[in-house]
Amino acid sequence: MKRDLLLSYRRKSDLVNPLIFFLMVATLFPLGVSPDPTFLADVAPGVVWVAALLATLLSMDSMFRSDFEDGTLEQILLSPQPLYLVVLAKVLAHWMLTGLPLTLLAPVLGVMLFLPAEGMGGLVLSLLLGTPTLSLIGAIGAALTVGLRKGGVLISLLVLPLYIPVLIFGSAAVQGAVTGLPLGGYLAILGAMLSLGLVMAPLAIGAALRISVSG
Amino acid sequence: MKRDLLLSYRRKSDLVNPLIFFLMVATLFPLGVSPDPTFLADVAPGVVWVAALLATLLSMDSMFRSDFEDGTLEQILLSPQPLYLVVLAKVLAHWMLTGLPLTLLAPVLGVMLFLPAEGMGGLVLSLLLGTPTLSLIGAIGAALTVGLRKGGVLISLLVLPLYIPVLIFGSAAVQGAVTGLPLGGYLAILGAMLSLGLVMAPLAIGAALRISVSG
Amino acid sequence: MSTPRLKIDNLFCERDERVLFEGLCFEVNAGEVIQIEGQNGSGKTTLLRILSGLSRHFEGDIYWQGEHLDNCAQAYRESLLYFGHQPGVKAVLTPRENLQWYASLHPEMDLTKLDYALVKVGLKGYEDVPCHTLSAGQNRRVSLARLYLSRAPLWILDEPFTAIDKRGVAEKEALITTHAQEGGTVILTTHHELAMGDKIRRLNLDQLAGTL
Amino acid sequence: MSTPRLKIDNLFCERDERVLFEGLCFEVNAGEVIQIEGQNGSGKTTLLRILSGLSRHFEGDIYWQGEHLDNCAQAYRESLLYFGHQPGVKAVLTPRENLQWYASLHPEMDLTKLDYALVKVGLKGYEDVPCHTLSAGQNRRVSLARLYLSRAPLWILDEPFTAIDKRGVAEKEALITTHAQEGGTVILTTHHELAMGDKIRRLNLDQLAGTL
Amino acid sequence: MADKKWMPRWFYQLASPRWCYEITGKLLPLFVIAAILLLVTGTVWALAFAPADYQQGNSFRIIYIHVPSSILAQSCYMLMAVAGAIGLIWKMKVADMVAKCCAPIGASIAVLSLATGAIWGKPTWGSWWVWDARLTSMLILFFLYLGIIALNSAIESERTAAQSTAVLALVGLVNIPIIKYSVDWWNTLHQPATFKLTERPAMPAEMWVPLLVMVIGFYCFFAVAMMLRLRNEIIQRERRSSWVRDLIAG
Amino acid sequence: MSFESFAEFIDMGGHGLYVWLSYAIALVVIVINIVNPLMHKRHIFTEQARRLRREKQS
Ligand code: HEM
Ligand SMILES: Nc1ncnc2c1ncn2[C@@H]1O[C@H](COP(=O)(O)OP(=O)(O)OP(=O)(O)O)[C@@H](O)[C@H]1O
Ligand SMILES: Nc1ncnc2c1ncn2[C@@H]1O[C@H](COP(=O)(O)OP(=O)(O)OP(=O)(O)O)[C@@H](O)[C@H]1O
Ligand SMILES: [Mg+2]
Ligand SMILES: [Mg+2]
Repeated sequence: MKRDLLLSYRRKSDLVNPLIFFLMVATLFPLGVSPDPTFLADVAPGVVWVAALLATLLSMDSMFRSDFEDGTLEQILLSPQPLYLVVLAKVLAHWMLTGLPLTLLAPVLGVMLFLPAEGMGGLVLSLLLGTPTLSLIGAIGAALTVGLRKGGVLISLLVLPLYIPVLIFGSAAVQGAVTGLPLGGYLAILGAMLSLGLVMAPLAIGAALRISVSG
Repeated sequence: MKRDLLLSYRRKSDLVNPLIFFLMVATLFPLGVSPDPTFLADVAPGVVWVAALLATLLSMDSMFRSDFEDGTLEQILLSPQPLYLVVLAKVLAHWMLTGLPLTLLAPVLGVMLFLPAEGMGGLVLSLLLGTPTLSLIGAIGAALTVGLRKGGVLISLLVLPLYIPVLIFGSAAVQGAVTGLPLGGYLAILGAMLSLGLVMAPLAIGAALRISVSG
Repeated sequence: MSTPRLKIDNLFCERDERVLFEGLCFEVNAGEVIQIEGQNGSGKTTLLRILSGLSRHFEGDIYWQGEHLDNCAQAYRESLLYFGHQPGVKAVLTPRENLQWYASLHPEMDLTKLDYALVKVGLKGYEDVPCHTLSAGQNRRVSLARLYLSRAPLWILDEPFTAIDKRGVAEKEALITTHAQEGGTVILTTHHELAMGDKIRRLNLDQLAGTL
Repeated sequence: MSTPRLKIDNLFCERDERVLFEGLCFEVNAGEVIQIEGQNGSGKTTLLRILSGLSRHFEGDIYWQGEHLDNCAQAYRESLLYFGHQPGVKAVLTPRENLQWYASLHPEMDLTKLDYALVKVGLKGYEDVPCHTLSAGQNRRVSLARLYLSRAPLWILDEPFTAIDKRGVAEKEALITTHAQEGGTVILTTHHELAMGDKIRRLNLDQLAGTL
Repeated sequence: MADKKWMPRWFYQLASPRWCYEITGKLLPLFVIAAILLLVTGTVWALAFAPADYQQGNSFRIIYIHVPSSILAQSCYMLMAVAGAIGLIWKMKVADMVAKCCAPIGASIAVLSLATGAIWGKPTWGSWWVWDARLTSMLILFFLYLGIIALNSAIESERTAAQSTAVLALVGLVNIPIIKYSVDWWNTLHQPATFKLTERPAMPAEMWVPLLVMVIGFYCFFAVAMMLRLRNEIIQRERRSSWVRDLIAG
Repeated sequence: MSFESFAEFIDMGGHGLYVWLSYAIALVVIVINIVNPLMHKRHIFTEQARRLRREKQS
């Protein structure tokens, strides 16, 4: 089941786009703010995390929209497969196409923004735990707005408040890693958010989808 | 003609969404990076400009997509009205719904990020000249990708490189205003980019739309 | 059988203060084909979406083989094939991939007949081109190929013949007749003149909604 | 007239290495109705999009009243009404607003008849609800209302009767006949059986493409 | 193709993929030889014989890669835009193909320019990367190449892809003068131009002559890479014409 | 000749790593740009030859 969804999604080859967006957002900062290396090293954890968050957010809107418009979403809701699993598979596929490559690319960004080498581990770990949570939360927003004719920006409105805790702990973890503090606590919180999300979010997404389609 | 388009677009009431996105990006920054006022005052010009840029970018994808999907784009291309004007009107409408309110809201953001009062004038002026250019450039990207089944993130890939100069001069203008340097030069460049965009971009948008629809 | 396949009891639906139907009661048995008739906007699609469980904007009760739909949602979905106004075809995937995807959602489906089904709907040679390069009718044919693969007894078809050419319509009509003869149930809407004549039961929504 | 309204000369079109038509030549005069026939995927939509100037995936020449289309694009667009697979109706706008929007693109249109047109297509009472709450057929009716408002001599209609109920089809057929009698030209495709009988000229793409 | 009789004959011929395939077949060996000769002499000269810079020492020798690649990356972009425009206006197939072939080559050359610049920056400025105007505009050029490649691969129909990328390339053309004049408009870390049409170079001849050799060598290399790709592209698109069939069969 | 010995040539006055790295990257870029189209050409020819054969059969 999961493999099917993944397979079908692979074809979209959207893979590389969020990545390049991620890279670009990160380059916007030194350009717009200040190119001074010590300054950049200071803000790097936050900037990378904000960029990751925005990249996820941007890719979120299209998650269910095309399914809604061409009627495949109806078919998903009418299938005898448990909706929980189908939704989870869809979110997982989304994460593998955005969050995961983003995490893998993050060290490159770190170098570009002069992030000290000690921070790299924390950066990758925190993103690894944080980005799936972002995908899960984002999918709730996407499911809620899919039936509306506007979407697009509305979704960020719904989702961003929920993203903020992830952002705070994620960037705190990286900053901790840079200054040599123990990361365990932050990562544990990120992990807890992820597991909570894994259990609850698919339920919310499923319910939201049913409501949106029934409207 | 223009009024008609504006009218029809007003109904979408998308008005408030890019605004709130704009606000949120700006609040993410102190959260993700550092809430220290002097630090924030330093980065404020850049952050506000990056936020404005991303808000525009986010709203760009939907500019022609729904028109393409429901067939109104075909009707526009088949209308005897000069395409140049129709496209210009559409971009103008887009700007009035995103760029303009964004510009008006920017001082609030400035205050939130402790931007010194001297910078406010420069901020508003630079956004006033810069955001229409962003809309014009973005519309080129939107027109090029409208026929594709992916869009979404591809558009940022195409458009961001062209946004970078606007960003650089825009935030430089604000920084100049903060430090009390004369703004004239920066604003002149922003104005020049805008007029170049006003003349050339509608041509490119029109050509891109014809190509996309014919594909 | 004494309990009907599908029993609709006292269905009421209004949209935007327009009553579409009220006190609608009917039963459908195995082997029956029911055509919902009515002019544009009379509520055919709304009714079919309610019956399929997609829409919940209604009052009244629906029973599937004697059980209330709320209590047997899972079993009902297993025995249902729904074909809506939007055909549910992904434009970036090929016809073959689209059907495989659908089959992964419906494990009881017979995938070995996939190629046969694609030939049957006239898409031979188009199995592996992305659907957005297909014509309007070909896209709907991709979705109709599901009819050849499905083992679900209940088919709910909303204007299945839209954009299909005459030969295609005749073939699909034959398929529907066969399905009914084998004990299946079909509820469909169409504005085409069906050649099945009297083998079909008609239900006119116009009279119910008083739009005529 | 000695010069035909529309002259198609040696048209060639291939998509994905499939030749759809080749050496296609025909002329259309004022007062004529031409129905393009062919099975699904035979190239009807492609041909109509080429004729309307939307698609440029072709080789060959098209002349409008004796002039090459490249040289009189503006005049051609003024005299053309195109109705495609997508009806060109904005879901967030109301039927009235949709038509007003269309009229703003076509300044020669007669807006005083707007209410009359909406009544004619059976949308009385729905003038001011957003189109996404309308049924499939009602949405297409909104777009068809343009036929009552337009003064363009050339109509290109791609399956105008999709999702329209029987009474609607009959009315639209009558409208098309009237338009032709008044000196207009209609090029259309449809899989419906038209009642106009012999007043219509048919052009079958299947034979051209060799798909039959 | 109805009323274009005013165009010179070679323009017509150039528009014929077959003629283009044959002529590049003849030109290719010439350019291969020229490229090898120039690049080898240039490299040996640059690495072993040119004098070291009195300020930068031997790291200066990077210039012999850096400057040719920087210049070439921009020229390649301009060629792409011009070819794209020709393809748009005159619907010339070969121009579309040239434009398409430019993008990957140009992107790789831009990478080379960026990489050598970054490597050079480490010993001279003390950091791999600074956000200066020329560096940034060069990075934008690279991003533009990436955007064009992405757009091209996202569109299935060859004609549509060619036209769309042509529009994008033309729009991106505004970046070229920015790269060129960024060093004059803003006072930056980066060196101003070495070669100007109006003046003699400020460097001693032993330094700039090998540079010139390398620049010309890079152009010849570009011609080779271009022709190789173009010939592939021609075969790919003309695969159903009889002459390509014969070519492949025989 | 601006170098006395081969070792000095390799060292490049302490900047050896940078200089040689640059030239190596240049070489890689050049080679890629030559090899890639050549391999692609082989691919196209075999592909098209197979297609021709298939067409002849049917
Ligand atoms: C990643 C960093 C760099 C980039 C992207 C870059 C880019 C460029 C570009 C675009 C040119 C213009 C060629 C032309 O159009 O004439 C150029 C030329 C040049 N660069 Fe760099 N450069 C970088 C770093 C450096 C460094 C570190 C140095 C030496 C300190 C340097 C020295 C030169 C010199 C001497 C020229 C020749 C000037 C001319 O002829 O115009 N560059 N570079
Ligand atoms: N964008 C495209 N790219 C490649 N092939 C296409 C494209 N659009 C259409 N085709 C092909 O052209 C053929 C004709 O399509 P067209 O839409 O004209 O058919 P049609 O006659 O209108 O069919 P229908 O009755 O189903 O509407 C189809 O076989 C289709 O595969
Ligand atoms: N989301 C909605 N909100 C409000 N009203 C709706 C909504 N969807 C449908 N309606 C109304 O319900 C009525 C019935 O619509 P429905 O789509 O069921 O018609 P239909 O019989 O299928 O027509 P058609 O033959 O055109 O497909 C219409 O008058 C429409 O205005
Ligand atoms: Mg309906
Ligand atoms: Mg069609």
